[in-house]
Amino acid sequence: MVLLNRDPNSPIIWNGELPITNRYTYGLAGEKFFRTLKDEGRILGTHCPHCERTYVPAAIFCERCLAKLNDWVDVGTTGEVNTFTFLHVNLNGSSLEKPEIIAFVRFGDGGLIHRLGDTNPDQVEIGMMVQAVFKPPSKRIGSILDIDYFKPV
Amino acid sequence: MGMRKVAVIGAGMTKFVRRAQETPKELSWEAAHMALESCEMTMDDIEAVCLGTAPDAFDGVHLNGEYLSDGAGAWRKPYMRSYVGGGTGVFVPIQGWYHIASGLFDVVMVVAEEKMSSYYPHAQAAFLTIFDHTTERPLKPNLLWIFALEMNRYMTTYGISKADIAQVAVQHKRNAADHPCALLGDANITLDDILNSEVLAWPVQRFDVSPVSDGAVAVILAAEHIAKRITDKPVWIEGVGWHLDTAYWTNRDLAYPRYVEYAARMAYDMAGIKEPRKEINIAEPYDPFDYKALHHLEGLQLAERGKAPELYSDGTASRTGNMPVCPSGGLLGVGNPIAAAGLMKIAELFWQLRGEAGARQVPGQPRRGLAQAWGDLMQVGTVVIMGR
Amino acid sequence: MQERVAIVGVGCTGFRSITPEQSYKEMVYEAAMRAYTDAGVDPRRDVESFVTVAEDFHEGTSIFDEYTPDQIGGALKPVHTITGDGLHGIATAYMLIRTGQFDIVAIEGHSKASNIKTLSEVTAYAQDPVLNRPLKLNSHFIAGLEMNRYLFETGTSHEHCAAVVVKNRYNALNNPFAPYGADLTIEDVLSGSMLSWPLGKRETAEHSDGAILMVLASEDKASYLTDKPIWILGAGWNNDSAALENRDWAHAIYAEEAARMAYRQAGINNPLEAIDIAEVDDTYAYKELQALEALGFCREGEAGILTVEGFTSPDSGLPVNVSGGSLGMGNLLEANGLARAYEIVLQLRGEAGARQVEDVNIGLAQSWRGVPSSSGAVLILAN
Amino acid sequence: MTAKIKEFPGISLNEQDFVDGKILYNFDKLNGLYAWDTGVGIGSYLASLKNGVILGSHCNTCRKVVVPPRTICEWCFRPMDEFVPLKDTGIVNTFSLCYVTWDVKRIIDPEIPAVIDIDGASPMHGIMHMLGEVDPKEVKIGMRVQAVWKPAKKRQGSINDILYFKPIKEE
Repeated sequence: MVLLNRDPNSPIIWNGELPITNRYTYGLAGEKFFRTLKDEGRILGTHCPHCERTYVPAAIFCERCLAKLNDWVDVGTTGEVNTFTFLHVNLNGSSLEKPEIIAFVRFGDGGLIHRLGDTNPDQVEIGMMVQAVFKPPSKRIGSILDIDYFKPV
Repeated sequence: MGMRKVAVIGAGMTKFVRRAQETPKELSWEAAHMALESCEMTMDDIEAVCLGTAPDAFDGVHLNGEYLSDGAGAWRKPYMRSYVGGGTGVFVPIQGWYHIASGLFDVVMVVAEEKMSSYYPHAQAAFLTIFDHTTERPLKPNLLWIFALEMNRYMTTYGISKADIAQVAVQHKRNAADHPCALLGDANITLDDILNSEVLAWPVQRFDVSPVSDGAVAVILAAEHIAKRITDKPVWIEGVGWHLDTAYWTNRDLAYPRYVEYAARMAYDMAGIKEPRKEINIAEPYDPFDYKALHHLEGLQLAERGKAPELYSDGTASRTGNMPVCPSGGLLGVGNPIAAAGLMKIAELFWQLRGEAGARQVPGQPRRGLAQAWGDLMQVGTVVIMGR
Repeated sequence: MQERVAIVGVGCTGFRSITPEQSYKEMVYEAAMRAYTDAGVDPRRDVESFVTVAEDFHEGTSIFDEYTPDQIGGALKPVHTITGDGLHGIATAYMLIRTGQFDIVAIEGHSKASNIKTLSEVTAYAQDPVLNRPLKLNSHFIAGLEMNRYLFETGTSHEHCAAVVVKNRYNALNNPFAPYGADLTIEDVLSGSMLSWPLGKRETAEHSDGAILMVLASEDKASYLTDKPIWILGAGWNNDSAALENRDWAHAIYAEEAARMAYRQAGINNPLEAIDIAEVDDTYAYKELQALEALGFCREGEAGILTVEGFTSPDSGLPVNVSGGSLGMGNLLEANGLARAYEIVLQLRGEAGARQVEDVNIGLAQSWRGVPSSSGAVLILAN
Repeated sequence: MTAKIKEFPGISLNEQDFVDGKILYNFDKLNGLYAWDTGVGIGSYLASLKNGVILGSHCNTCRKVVVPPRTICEWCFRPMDEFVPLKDTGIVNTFSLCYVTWDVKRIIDPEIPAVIDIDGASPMHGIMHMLGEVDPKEVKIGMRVQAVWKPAKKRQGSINDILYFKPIKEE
């Protein structure tokens, strides 16, 4: 579509990057959710009385009606595997030596995405109950990784 | 068939702060929630949502529009995010306008959010990535360069002094002292404070620049039949305009923003405005740097080329003048969370035209106002004209 | 207000896994010239507004909208960018024309996926930075979770999903624009390596480079410009929960809601009866089945069976992804929906060559924004 | 409305709040690597820079010579007609004296970014680059400058093959 000829010595590509580095605050709900996870080993949700839904992890607003949520509830540390997958690739796309078991564990009307452990792939099924295995309190930093993994009950 | 009329019927905003604790979703929600409450509506009334946020680099999330959607109230609703760089804040109400003017929707929520502090350590460094990856980024340019280069060209072309320009920063920061959300309001700031501030990238000095900020703003737009039912003081969107110039910014004259002129002419045509200097009662031109307000007033045809400083020196631009400029306090005073800052100007006009701007209220029951934003590589103008 | 809007010109570069001979600007220009020639318009004189779809991190540039105007003829004109799929872009152009303020609007989308060296890491940066990203998981896990729950709730089998791959890649052999045509068996598909069980690598669309531009016009202008206008009967778009923790893993709610909106505009009550041909999202094979159910073409759990029975093959009950879909043409990032709509336009014009389906009057295009989004759009077109 | 509203939302933090552990936060860094195809226009531009030449392109319809070169004229939307080697001299269109680097580090001796209108290109057509070998106080808009190139062996086909532009001493 063009009339010009490319200089035969043209470099084909130009290499570069997007130098993006971020610091994320946990926010109004995240602050309390992760403090409680870290200090007390408890998982919190918030309840919207209007929409009759319990958000886990706790949110400060209801995504349906945008009401502010003040009603905090402890949802325990045991939940149901809603769905799971065996992930065979790394973050960078390379193959994992051993696939990881990743599950969505149902709590309230929400749940947590996490790894499953202390089990083998043949035993995992939708509907099984799993329990959060926490890191020792001294190793917790206020992160989703304060839960090491979930294991079958 | 004529064009459908669209009104602003509610508005909300967060404080503009240097570092917010809220996540970007939570900031969006706070503004959206407040906008809903301001007109006593619920999410059931909202038919679609438009979101504005500038680069994903700030919030630090790829597909940031998707990430922000729940905070903006987009759950199971038609939802789109638009962007035109720094012009986004005044573009996103235009996006809301065409949603309604198309006849597809009657009530639309418009949210703009920016959390610049998530880019760490320095939000300014994100601007490296707006330059051409092959021909410019290897020179390690920064944001200050483009403003400094444009400011110098503008000053030299028209013989404008630093003192002429510093009046803008003084007036806007003083105005912002009356804004409850402002980050840098200062009722006592003087011309010398501006002129003696640290030189960053000559001719740009520290106080010529608006602060990096976090914040969100939301407005609710409605079609005529809904607007009249909800409020007896709807503020109509009378005209909209936007133009994007070529990306080859080193191939055009930086002294005059013709893309702003084109955008303004588009909006004036739609609003039926023939003599903008007489018909615009309040102007909220985009002022991330003080000279930009002048540059834009000229592009908007509200001042002759090179003569905008006179509006400030003769008092026309003051809050009690004939055409108050940035009575909100602008980006220089209220803060500059990019997309949110532009939408703040729309919220300001909404409050001013309804006579609800409190200590910032412009006297004389203004009838019509204009908000404008600018962005990209000195390239885009977005204009909204609002009237009672 | 203008009620009726038509697509009056389309242009496409074709798709390849790499395009080292041209920059993204040169690639987009090629699509633009084809579209403007097809529509018989001069963009500098006739096109009144321009819409582009793009994402910063896919381009490697912040506020990428800066670089959009020159190669589409939009310099110093009303141009803006939507961070959506191409179908969101078409819906935007549709709205702009309906306001009555513009008569001719262009919409552009492209992919230079081959230029992103770390695409999977870029994609992972779309996950929630606090809740999900610390787990450091490849984003395909989201598709794995979704597929597993979809199979579980609907009784769809892995073979059903593989049948989608077989069909679409075979269809692609008839499409000169599609680089991934192949004659495979279900066993071939299932014997590939796993990505995120039950999702296999061969059920996932490879990426391609390419650009598409379309020209839309109001009714008056459309009838003046072309004798083959393709009318927009309906456009719908929608978002489900952004948070992974709040969404329905088995169902494509965004597609259901978007379809509801589009069908309402088009006055369609029975989609299977009304629609003659469909191009739907198949960036993962199971997505095609999930979409067909969400779009109301069949009941839950039936899409896989219909696929195996050949109901969605060309010249059958409802031809789906005759173009080859994303499995055959490649995943085009923001341009996926434009590729779906492009095929529908060709089919409705009777210009689809070897793969032309007979007697088509109404077609549907559907798209999804990819993991981790829950955002999609639907477009209904008629000749 | 703002007059009626007393409380606006938004919680402001100090940098010290992070240091003191008063709030929770985490970090992340994008591994975003790209290999952008240079194409006909920019590929040829880079190849020319390696040979010590600034390349432009010419549009017969608009009768313009632009730089950097592109294959399409954005004003008439026709293909550009030919590449044109330009001089490596030009005029300072505008400049700044910048005391801050791109990642916000203070520096004592300013960087001097400028737009330089290149000789041989149409008026007001230039490129962004740096000025050097000049007293910052002496820099003026309208000043004539010339490119200072890296030694031929060290050039890589990059805009950085020009080290900077320096003033042309008037004889």
